[in-house]
Amino acid sequence: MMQHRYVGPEEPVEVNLTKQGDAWTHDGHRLELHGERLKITLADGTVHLAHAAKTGDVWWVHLNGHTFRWERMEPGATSSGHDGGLAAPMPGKVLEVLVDVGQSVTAGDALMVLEAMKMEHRIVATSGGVVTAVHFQANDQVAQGAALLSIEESN
Amino acid sequence: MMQHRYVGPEEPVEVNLTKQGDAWTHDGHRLELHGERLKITLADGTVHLAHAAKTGDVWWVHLNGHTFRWERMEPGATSSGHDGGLAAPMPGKVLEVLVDVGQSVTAGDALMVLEAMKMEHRIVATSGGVVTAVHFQANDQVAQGAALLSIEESN
Amino acid sequence: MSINVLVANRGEIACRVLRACKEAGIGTVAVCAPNDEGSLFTELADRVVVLQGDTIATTYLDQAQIIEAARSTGATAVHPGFGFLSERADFARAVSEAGLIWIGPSPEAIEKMGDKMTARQTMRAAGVPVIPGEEVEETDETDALQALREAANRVGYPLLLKASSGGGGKGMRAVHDPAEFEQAALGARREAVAAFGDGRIYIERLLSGSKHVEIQVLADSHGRTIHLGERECSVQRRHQKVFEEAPGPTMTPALREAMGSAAVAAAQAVDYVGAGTVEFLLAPTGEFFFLEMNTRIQVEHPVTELVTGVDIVREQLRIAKGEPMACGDLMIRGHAIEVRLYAEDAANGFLPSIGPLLVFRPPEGPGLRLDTGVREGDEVTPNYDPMLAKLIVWAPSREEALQKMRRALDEFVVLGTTTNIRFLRELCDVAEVVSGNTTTTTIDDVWPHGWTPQVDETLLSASLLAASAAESLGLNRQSTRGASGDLSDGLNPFQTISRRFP
Amino acid sequence: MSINVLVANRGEIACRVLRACKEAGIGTVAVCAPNDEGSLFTELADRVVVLQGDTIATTYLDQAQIIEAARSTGATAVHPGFGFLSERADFARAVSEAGLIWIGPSPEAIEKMGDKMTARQTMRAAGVPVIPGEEVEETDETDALQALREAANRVGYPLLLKASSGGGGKGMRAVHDPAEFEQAALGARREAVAAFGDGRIYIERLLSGSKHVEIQVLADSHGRTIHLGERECSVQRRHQKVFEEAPGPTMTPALREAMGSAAVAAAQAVDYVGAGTVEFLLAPTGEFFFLEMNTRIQVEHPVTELVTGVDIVREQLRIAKGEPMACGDLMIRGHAIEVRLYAEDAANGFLPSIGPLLVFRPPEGPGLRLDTGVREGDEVTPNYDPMLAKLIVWAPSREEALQKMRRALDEFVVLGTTTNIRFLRELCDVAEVVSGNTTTTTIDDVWPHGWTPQVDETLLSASLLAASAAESLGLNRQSTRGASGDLSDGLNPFQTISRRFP
Repeated sequence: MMQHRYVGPEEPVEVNLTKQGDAWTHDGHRLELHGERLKITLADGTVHLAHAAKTGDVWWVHLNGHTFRWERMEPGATSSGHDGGLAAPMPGKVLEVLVDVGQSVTAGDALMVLEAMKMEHRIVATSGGVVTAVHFQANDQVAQGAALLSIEESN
Repeated sequence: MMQHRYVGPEEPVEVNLTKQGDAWTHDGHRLELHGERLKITLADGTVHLAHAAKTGDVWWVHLNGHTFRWERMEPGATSSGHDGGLAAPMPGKVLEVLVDVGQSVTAGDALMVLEAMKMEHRIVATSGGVVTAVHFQANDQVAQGAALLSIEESN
Repeated sequence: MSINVLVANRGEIACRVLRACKEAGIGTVAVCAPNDEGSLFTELADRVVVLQGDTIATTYLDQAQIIEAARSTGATAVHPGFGFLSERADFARAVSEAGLIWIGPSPEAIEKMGDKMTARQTMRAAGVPVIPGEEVEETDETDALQALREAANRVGYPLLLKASSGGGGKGMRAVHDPAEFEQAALGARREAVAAFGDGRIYIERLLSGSKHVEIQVLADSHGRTIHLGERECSVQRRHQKVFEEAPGPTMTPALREAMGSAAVAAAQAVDYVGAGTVEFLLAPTGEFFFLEMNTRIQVEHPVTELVTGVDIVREQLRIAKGEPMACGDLMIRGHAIEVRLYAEDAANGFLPSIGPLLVFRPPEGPGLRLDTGVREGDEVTPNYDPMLAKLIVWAPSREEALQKMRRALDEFVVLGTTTNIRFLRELCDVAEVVSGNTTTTTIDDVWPHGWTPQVDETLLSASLLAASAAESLGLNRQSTRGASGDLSDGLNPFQTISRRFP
Repeated sequence: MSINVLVANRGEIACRVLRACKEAGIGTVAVCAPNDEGSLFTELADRVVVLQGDTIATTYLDQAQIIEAARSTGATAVHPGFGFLSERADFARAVSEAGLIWIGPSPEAIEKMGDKMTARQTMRAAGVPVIPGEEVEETDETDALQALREAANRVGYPLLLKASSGGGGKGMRAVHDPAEFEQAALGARREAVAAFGDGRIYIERLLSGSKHVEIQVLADSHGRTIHLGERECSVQRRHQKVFEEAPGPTMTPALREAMGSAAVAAAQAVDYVGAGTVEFLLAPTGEFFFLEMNTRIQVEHPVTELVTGVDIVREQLRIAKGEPMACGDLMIRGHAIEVRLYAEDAANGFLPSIGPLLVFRPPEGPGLRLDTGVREGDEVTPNYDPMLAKLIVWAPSREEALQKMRRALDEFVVLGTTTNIRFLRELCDVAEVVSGNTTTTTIDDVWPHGWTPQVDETLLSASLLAASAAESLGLNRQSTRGASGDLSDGLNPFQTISRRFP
């Protein structure tokens, strides 16, 4: 049995994979290799062909019209990226900073306006807290993933 | 300068390849790598993108709507397959043998009838000569490439 | 009524039918021979049943196994595609007797049309003109040969020998001289026995300079029988169509009306239900003669779909469910051309070829349709018909359709297996094709000694640069699909072949 | 007259135009920014000129460089596609002054329609109904804000702020409450200045519950101006169309005639020549109002091509050569739907996404058309518009077209970059879309709090099996195209992002 661990859209999830002959099983589903595709027999007996591809630590899976994205974690590692830092979703330019250090914000407050891909994007607080740092000012270029602001959450 | 040697539809040909920086040249044409494709500037200045793929010793090349097939020979090797033996073009079944050992044939004479891919195919002499061996009889299964008959050419 | 369809076929037509079912919300079952496991069509079905057997006879032609597959999977209808069991009245009957819906005409209609001799007699009775010729009913080979030779003398040379159960050029021989007669008749009988289990041969006068024009018909169980206009399929190699178009380039509205009416009369004469095609020979005089009726969907149905806007397979499904056809009055728009891509060496007597599809990159852009059952990485094997794909274009005018076809064929890249792509491309520049004045002998007339590609020496030399540079660059590209270990050796059909097959 | 066409654009529309030229036997030149070298469209041109510059302004918007590229390559005509310089009258004028043919309407027509305020005034004069609203001409920001606020109070809330030089949703804001006005007006002006160098804003009453219906027009230099019927493009996210169809699901012949006549009148009012689109808002009352005229080919032109059988780009080429249009009378058949595939996170406020196209497998089968400028192995970068492809289907009926679109979207596999495929697929099941009763606010009405995918827990769990088994099997599939070393690291835009953007 092999353990795999992922960060998905919600909480980290663990997968306990079992191998039986040429097949792999998990949660009642069964997988066999089918050329370059993955043949999956769901717990309900229906058969689907999946596509999977990996880039960096992320597995992308297409199954029955749905696409899933799973970031792999080394077993034992903790979830990343939940430190209250707000990162740039893509390279772009800061158009406007809407908050100051020390300011209290509530979830949904606009914090910054970025321009990327010829569109404006608002960076919005996902939880209430106090702004502890603003790392860029208007007209700064930001790299993708750059931490834009820090917020200390008020729970 | 690198020498390459090929068997094509006609006589064996030799290619003397020259490398200049990232480009390769031959016969006034120039080639550069362009992703997975090959960007070729012909001697007349026009630019085309070629596809190339290799299976076994054979290179397949698609260029400007034309497909070429070149069997690579190790430098110094001699041409293969011109020994007067007639080989099965694909797996199939011998339906009929139309000649006997010792019989004289002229170019164009039908020698054997094969069934493959649900069609009948006639094996025809490419040059005049005397049949020196018939390796199969009616209803025999033949593998692709199997020598069907031997003919001693009468030049 | 809701149905579940088992498709008793493989390759591109299975893909075509399975996709149509999926769009219609109809559940599907594919059957496949063991050597077809993993083929594209098996991926498009809800369920797959692997038929046990290692020949066509014990798989795609095994009626009992297929009917059992339907029963075990809960399929309620069987679509036969074309070829295989599609024109076997006994299979249609067995399907119906098993309580399943047969997506096609009644066994009686198949019988009356499937036996070409009976069909000629039925058509004569229905007032549909047939080609001058004779049917010969003897089954003993010696008697048959004698009777055929006598009939041949009455019909006169040149003539065509045709298998009464034939189709697709199999069991067919053109005979120009009485001296060739016996060998031709024996070959035709042998091929017919092998392909159809029926060696009966009939004789037609060879009407040279004629066009092959066929009419698509549709009939539902509510009494409506219509035609969807013509397809011209004159351009044939070895009696097999390679270039098909709609509308016919020399067709007139009056002739379409006359041929359409004859086709509808032919269908009604056998109480036809479903999709079918009535094939005619159109003589230079403007006279047309019944050739045969194909009681199934045809390879070239897409050209009719593109110019009429009717989805013929969807209509087959509606008709099978007992619904009326959805299509309205005939409305022909623009021009469609189909070419058949074969794995074959057109420069070598159209000899079928095999090998891996190392690269398979169809052209792209508006107005193109590709019906195929293969994808890059697949193998072309000698087990089945060597047709790889049908490339179909539509454009507002015939001239634009030909332009589009030329562009598309130039961009179609297939490496690893010899194909007829370049032959098809040159065909698009042949004067008769450009003008539309094609006949069933156009290919033989244009290339009486066989086709040889017009090779541009500059490209030839540049291709050697490409091969050599790719070798030196280490781009020994192998397909990454399938069992890639198999691709690098053992599958090259050409290694020891250095001569031409006529 | 023979022409050589330079395509002053990139991506899928460049591919569309280049292929049309190739089919017409017209020589082609592509221009590309350095970061587009090797893009699909550059492979379809006879010649490629790399523009020197590292921003859009210094490449695709650099008029002098593009005109010099035409001159140096012997191009005699310029096709601008859409976006970029396509609606820049000064560019059209510069092209003509350089002795080149501009494939589009005259600079004067572009000016009259391109400035939305002038267009409204021109249309009012020509008797074409316009949306109630006001134009504000001030350019000083403070004055403009003051004038806009006063005009807003006269027009009434809710209202729309629109950039006079705008398009594609840029510089547009809906304002429902006076309190939001100032921030919206400033944002709209800023976006408009950034995108078009022109911050002027006008105000229209927000007609809620309306449909966006547009009429395709074509006019040649022989005095013929026609319309090709309507497209309905009501389904929009962030004022950008994502789902377009023809004919309009609720259209009547009488309304088509009325709107078509208005569109032709609009075109004639500016002596229009070429292909253009007159956009209308169709109110629930059946009244329609001029929105704007796009003086160029449109993203959604394929749906019109599929139902009318007219090749709009080929007609553009004919018109540019001074020939009459080839198309005949309007003949609408069947139903076509287009969806726009974006690299965006539909569950996250449609935030654009980037990344490698590790897998890019479009669906196959009859009735599908894909217009795209990318292929597997390409990168989606933040440099350009995130539209990856347009998937277009045609079927005899609207119901069948929707069925085909569902099947096609289910089979479309894109891995490596987040796309809106699943959003589009769910859209096909939305009651308003199924019935055709869509309006410009349908997406906001159906998903007032933003779209979240309906995730099937079984599939979610099975996808974890797939990822884990693939990992254990060592199937760390990387694209083999391009600089594959770049794909494995550094390009994942999501690594540190675990929160949602509204």
